[in-house]
Amino acid sequence: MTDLLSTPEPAAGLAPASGARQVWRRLRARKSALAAAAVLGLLVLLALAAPLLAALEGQDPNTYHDALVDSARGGVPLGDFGGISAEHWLGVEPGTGRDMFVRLLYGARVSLLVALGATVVQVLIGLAVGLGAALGNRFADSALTHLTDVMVSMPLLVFAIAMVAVVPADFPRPLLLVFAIGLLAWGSTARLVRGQTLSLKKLDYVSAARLTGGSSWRVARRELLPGLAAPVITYAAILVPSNIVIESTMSFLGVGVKPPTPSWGQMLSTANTWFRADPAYVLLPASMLFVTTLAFTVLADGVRVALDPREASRLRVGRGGRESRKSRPGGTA
Amino acid sequence: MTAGTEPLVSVTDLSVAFPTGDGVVRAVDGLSFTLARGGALGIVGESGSGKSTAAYALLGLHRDTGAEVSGSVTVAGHDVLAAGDAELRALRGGVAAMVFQDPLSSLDPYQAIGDQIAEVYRTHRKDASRRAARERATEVLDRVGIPDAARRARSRPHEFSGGMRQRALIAMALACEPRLLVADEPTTALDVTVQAQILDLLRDLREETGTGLILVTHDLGVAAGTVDELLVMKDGRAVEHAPVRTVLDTPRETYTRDLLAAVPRLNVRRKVVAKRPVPSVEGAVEGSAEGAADTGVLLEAEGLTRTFGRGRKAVTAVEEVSLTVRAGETIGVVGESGSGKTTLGRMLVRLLEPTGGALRYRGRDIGGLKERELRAFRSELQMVFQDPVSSLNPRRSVGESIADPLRAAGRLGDAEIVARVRELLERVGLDPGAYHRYPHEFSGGQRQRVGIARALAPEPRLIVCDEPVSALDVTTQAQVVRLLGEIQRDLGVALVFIAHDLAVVRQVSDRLVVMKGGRIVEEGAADTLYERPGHPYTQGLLAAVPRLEKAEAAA
Amino acid sequence: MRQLPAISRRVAAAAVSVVLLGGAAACGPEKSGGDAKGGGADGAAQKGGTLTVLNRQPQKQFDPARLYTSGGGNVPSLVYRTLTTRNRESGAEGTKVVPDLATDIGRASDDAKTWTYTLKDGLKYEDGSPITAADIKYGIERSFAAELSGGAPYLRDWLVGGDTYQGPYKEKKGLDSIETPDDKTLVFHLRKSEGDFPYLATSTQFAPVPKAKDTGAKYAEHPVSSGPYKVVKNENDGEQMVLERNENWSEATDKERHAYPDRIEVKSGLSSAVINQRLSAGQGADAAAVTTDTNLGPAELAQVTGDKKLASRVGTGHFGYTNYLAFNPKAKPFDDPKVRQAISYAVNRTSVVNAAGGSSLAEPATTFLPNQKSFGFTPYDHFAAGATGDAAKAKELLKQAGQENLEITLTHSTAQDFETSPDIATAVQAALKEAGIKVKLAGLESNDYDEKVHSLDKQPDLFLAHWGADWPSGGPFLAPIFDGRQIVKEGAGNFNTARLDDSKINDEIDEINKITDHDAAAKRWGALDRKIGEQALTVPLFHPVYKRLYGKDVKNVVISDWTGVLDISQVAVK
Amino acid sequence: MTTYFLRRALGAVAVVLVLSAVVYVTFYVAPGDPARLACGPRCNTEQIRQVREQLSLDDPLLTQYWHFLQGVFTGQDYSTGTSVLHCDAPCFGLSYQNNQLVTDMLVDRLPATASLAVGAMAVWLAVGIGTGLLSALRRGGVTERALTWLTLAGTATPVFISGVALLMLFCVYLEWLPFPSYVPLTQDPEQWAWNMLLPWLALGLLESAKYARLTRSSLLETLAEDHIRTFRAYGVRERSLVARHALRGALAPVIALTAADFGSIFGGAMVTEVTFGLPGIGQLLVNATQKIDLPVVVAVVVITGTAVVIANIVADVLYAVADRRVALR
Repeated sequence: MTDLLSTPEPAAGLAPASGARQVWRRLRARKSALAAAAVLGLLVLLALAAPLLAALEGQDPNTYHDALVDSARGGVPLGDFGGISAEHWLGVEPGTGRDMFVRLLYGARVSLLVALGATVVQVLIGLAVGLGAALGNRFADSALTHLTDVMVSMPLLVFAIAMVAVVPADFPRPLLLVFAIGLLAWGSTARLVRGQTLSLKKLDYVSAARLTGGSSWRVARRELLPGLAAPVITYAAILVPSNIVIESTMSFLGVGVKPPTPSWGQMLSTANTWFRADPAYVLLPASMLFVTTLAFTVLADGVRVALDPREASRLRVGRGGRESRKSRPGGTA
Repeated sequence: MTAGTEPLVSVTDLSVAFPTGDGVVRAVDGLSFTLARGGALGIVGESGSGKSTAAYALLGLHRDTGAEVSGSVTVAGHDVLAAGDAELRALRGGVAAMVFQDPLSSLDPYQAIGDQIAEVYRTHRKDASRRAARERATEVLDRVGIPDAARRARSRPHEFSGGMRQRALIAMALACEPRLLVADEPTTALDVTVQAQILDLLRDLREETGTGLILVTHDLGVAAGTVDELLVMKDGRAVEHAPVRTVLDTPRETYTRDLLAAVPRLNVRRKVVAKRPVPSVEGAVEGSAEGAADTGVLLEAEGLTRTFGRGRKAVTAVEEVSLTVRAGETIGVVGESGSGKTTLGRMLVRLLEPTGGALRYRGRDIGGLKERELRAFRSELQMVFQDPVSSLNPRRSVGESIADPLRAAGRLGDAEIVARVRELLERVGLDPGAYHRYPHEFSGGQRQRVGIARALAPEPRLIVCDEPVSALDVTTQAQVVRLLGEIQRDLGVALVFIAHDLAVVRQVSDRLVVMKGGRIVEEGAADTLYERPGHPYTQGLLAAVPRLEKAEAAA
Repeated sequence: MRQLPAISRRVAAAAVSVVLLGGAAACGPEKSGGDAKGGGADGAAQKGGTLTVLNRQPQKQFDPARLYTSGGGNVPSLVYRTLTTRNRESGAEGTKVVPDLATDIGRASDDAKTWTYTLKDGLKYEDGSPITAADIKYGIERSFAAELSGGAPYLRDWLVGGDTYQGPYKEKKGLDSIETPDDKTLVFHLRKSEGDFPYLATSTQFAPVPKAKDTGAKYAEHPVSSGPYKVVKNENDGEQMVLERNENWSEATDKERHAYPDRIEVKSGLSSAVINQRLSAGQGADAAAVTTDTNLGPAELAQVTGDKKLASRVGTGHFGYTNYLAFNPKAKPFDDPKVRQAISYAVNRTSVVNAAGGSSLAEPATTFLPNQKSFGFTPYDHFAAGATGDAAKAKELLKQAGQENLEITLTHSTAQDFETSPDIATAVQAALKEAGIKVKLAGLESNDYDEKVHSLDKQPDLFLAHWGADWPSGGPFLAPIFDGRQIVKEGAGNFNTARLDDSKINDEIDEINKITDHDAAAKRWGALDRKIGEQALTVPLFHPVYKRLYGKDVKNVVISDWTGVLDISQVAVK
Repeated sequence: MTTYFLRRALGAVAVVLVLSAVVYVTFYVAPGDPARLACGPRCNTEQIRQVREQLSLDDPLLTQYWHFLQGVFTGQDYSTGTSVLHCDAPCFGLSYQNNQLVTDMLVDRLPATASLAVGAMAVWLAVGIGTGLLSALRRGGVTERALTWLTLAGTATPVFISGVALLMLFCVYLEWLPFPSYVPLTQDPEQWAWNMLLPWLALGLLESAKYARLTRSSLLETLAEDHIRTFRAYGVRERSLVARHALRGALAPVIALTAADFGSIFGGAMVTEVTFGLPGIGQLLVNATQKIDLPVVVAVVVITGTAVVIANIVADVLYAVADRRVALR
């Protein structure tokens, strides 16, 4: 029993914590991740509190202010920086004079919902297909892999347009966008999951779990999914902003949210001609999108690290400990 | 040590500390030693003793890693700790060269072996042409015994066998004619026969080139025949430093004696302990033949075959293997890498589906059952895996991993499961409070114990242990083997013990099976087989086991 | 109506372009600056140089049979001469019809049911062979072939036998209602009186096609030029075209086309933003560039008006066009005239105009007819809502109708075209909200929108609509919308969305069609429009105005009220 | 090896068949009448019926699809009115809109799209791998930060915004570049590159963040591998350590992703093409979708699908070549 005694007793002072709490503890230790989470929390809060804040400003997202725009000059807002004033904190929209502050907030609701919702759909389908391909038999693998190829090959926007055209007009549009993007753009996630699963599957602990006599689903859920979490979360962090970009492109092509509903994508899609005449109109939604992207990326990095219990003590494990080297699958020897 | 000349290596009061989240870990603590020109020193100790850390310090490999290094290290006149980057680079490989443990991962998988050696050569001989470098690579490959070296220099590492890769690594070390070779566990990942060849090679090279050698190993048996002096390390300190014979014959420290005792020996018969009554195999599985229960046959393989791949590329890993495991007995399966023993083990617990033959568990053929149908049997057939790292899910606490089979069975409540897991932890010699800790917090030996606890959890009738100790150092090996023996005795569970090392298996097995090329070449009662091996292959295996006695004789 | 501009608009919409088409009405002092001949760079126009045309829409169709153009189009008109053509003058003068291949604009007889044309002397194709009356007849006949569909419906509807004729490939015999007694004379026999026939004769179907050179569906690849330029390159589906001088074009017989540049390069498939930025930057070849299908958008207008130099390079154009709200007066609640009137009162045209790009790009409309004399514009405002709507009056009318909590659905297209687009719909929605009307918006993908609003059975009860003229006359503007005999019951070809079938109105339309004096007819069209307006079957919203930017080396800028775009047959770059 | 390619080719055919079938069904179900759109804005019911008959749109879906397959595999003949037009296999039919051979239209437009894809790929590889390298090796430097932010901003900005921003910056304010106007490579390579530069940047930056992250994580992983330690212990300089030993392994997953993205760009770059007015198949697809020009849409989707599948195969082969331990299966 010498080897037991010789191991330094790590973190002796810490009470045993459940998995989730441990992850949270590790996450808390990363300042950048916390800051990112705070930013995202604030965004969500702002989106949720949009009606309150609108009331505070005294504006609503759909009221036209014809007097605030210069009709003879294409409807450019009167005043500086897109018409910023005490009544309109971030100015007004060109052409209509609608309040930018409130529209950005309401836009956040739609954009975050669509981006997160679509990401969830993509990840769920990606997981299901990727796991199915990696764990199923030859036939299932080849069928699902080809299905994935088909999905990746589909020009997303064309089919999104077709889908939006086919679905009845009274179906809630943000939800439709969630499904259109989610159901069409999961190919790369599925590929990622399949690849990761194939390499995880080779590990002995998965074999050990099979020997417990639990169902395949149980094995996948308990042994594979936690291992997939890190790469999938990292990837999802890129999916979120790219889904907002897709949403905006769909607005650009006329199949985005229904007017008068604002979304960041909708605002961007009408903004690209206003670069010179009203730069604020472009910069506001663009910077919201940038901040969101940055926050998701940083947070995902943090979560990825926090999910891995080894990360906390990576330094101590160091490089080339005798045992750790054996982990690599043995090649063709 | 030859008086009057400056020693090749001189280490004084060396300390290496790694700052971690929980404080500073002192891996090496006040170590001092010297090595004369052309001398050979073995640094031995179990894992965590700081022996590799000390070896790395000789080449200044801790620089820029965050480690705190103090003391002084002088190699062939170079002050390693004070040397500038350029001087240090010149030292590495040029003056002192390192031979690493795992030859597969230590070579660049994408490049031809000859090119890699040539690159090292050109790093130190700036004026050498590419052509000259390639010639040198061929030359050293030839020297280390790679047949047809000029052609094989163009091969990539995965095209080499394990032994050839290790030779290639040694060739790389020789490329620039260094004055010191530092070999870090150079034979641990190899089969015994190959290990013997590599050790012979190191010996020959020393004699021929006069290079100094520092051999880092956990196995006194490996060091015994290869070095002149032994330095025994424990917890970062030297506990004993003396000529090899002195250490082997008259070890001063208990620790050294423990290390010596742990070296697996072939000449130790298995202690026959009064076995507990073997649990009867009542309640036989539905549809099983009545007779099977009476004979005590638990698992029966008949003409078991497994082929991977299809068509021309098909490889048959196991061919026509027949084997019977009775309740409560231990069968050792021995063979070198590629002999198909792991594949066989995995088929026995049905992690792999046989492509031919029959596998009967308590009379019922389970060879072709689907995953769903197998579930009923899963808990009765368990496995302990070779790799202590990949066999535990790094993201789940060890308690949860052990509890897994219990939860899957769903018979026990939460509190009962926790109690049972604590009991199991205790049974395998771990702190019951370790429930909530994660695998990375454990040493390799401890992780293997966790793996054993997990296998025990569902109260199986058979456990297949697939090289459970081959990744562990000798002391730990001995402990784990002892534990398995105890468990087998106490619980009456049947064991199939797979190993590449005959010495290890000897201590636990009732019967022995020797495999080669996917087939069984010899089979018999353990003692008979060890004392009167019939097949030349078995004889070869036995001969290759390093012996402390041999070293004594040689010295 | 609907010619090229209308088509391109729709297309642009759904897709992609950034679209800067604005809408709107002839602004008051319309003959300003850029409108007049000689706008642009100083100095007299001279021959030579290369003109670059930067466009959004590629010239996908180039077969004269398949083109649907107003007055012969822009690029096509450089290659195809027609019996008559539009007068190449700026402003209202440009709405007149003038002779092209023919010696006059046509001689009517038999109550304008028979029209006779005589060809000028010395007309030649690009290969030097003479143009004959038979070639013009053959060109018209081709347009009846199913393979070459796409042209305007008038030939089918007007020519005797046109409704059943299937084109020269299936019926070798040809169309009897076009007579060619000799090489120089053409006589057209119509089913009913059509005083506007000379306008129809400006379309490319009236261009000559030598039968021997006809390659059917592939003719567009190598059309035989009768105009000042011939096609030397036509790539990527009409995206890249190069025209060079047709040496056999006889300038003496063509008073309308100037053909100053030696070479014309058409580059299309560009986005509006890029086109306008390139025109304003004017680097290299872009200095001698114009566009024939792209307007300045609101954002660009805001930018251009801040820059005097740029502002001097903007021409203003008008084109007979009205954007309006269309009702189905047969469906509840719009069967109640009070509801339709209430909505007419509630509409805030200032918001709508702003949504359409502001007062420089759209002018509020209270009449269905465009505000141009050639259409017979007669001002009226039956439901005077002022600049920003009269919510009180609207509420009162709704109360009378017992519809105080009115909830309605407004259908629009999702095209970003400043016409039937979401922006306009939301402006209407916001205004009606003031009057207590709750409006739900239903946006349809543009094909879906087009098909639904033009199918009687699927037509929404309230939707954003637009209408433009195939030529500057009241007939093609009013008849398809309000002539009860033009209600199309099957398919998606109905434009009389109000389902108006009033025999008095139908008779008046017939009467006016007999008049060959355009001014006299225009007066009667104006009066008819005013009368129909009383029924509040539509709510006119705005007439678009076009602001066209052109390169700094461009001279002799002509923008007629017929097309509203810069006429490239007049432009000089030297 | 032959079996491998044969099997992959069969898989590719299956994928493309499914894709084309999906397109047929989608467009069959979607609203809009292609005959009406093909006929012109003011066709009457009878004319539309004639066009529909001419385009065989009245045939059952399966028949139409069968004819499409026939065309692809054996070619097809079409009447132009005056003569017969033969369309060799693979024939994707005639465009509903202008009776052009779809194959010709595609051939005309492939160069622009291919140019865009190749250049954008170069940009995202250069920027992405560069950023990834810097952030793995020299974390915290000014260049590293700037590049990381640039790639993130690129990911967060739709091309119709970033494209116009680039045009504004380089063509209007700085006047360093001409407004992009596609010049074929074969005509003038220098002009081709100058004109494509902005589209490459706009599209490349959209993708580069993904590559930066992948490169970084992959490189860090490789640098932690044992063979790197070996060469470090033999005095090899860090620079050549990375260049000769780490990069190759680290870039294997990057290659795989590149190939996949390269394939999907063929159908996915429509916004870039529209923004910059490039005569590529993305633009063709946009127009065809609006006009329900089924033969063109199917053809583009088939081309895209083929490109994706081929790119996948290339990726797998490259992966296997890069890492000989991986067997093709």
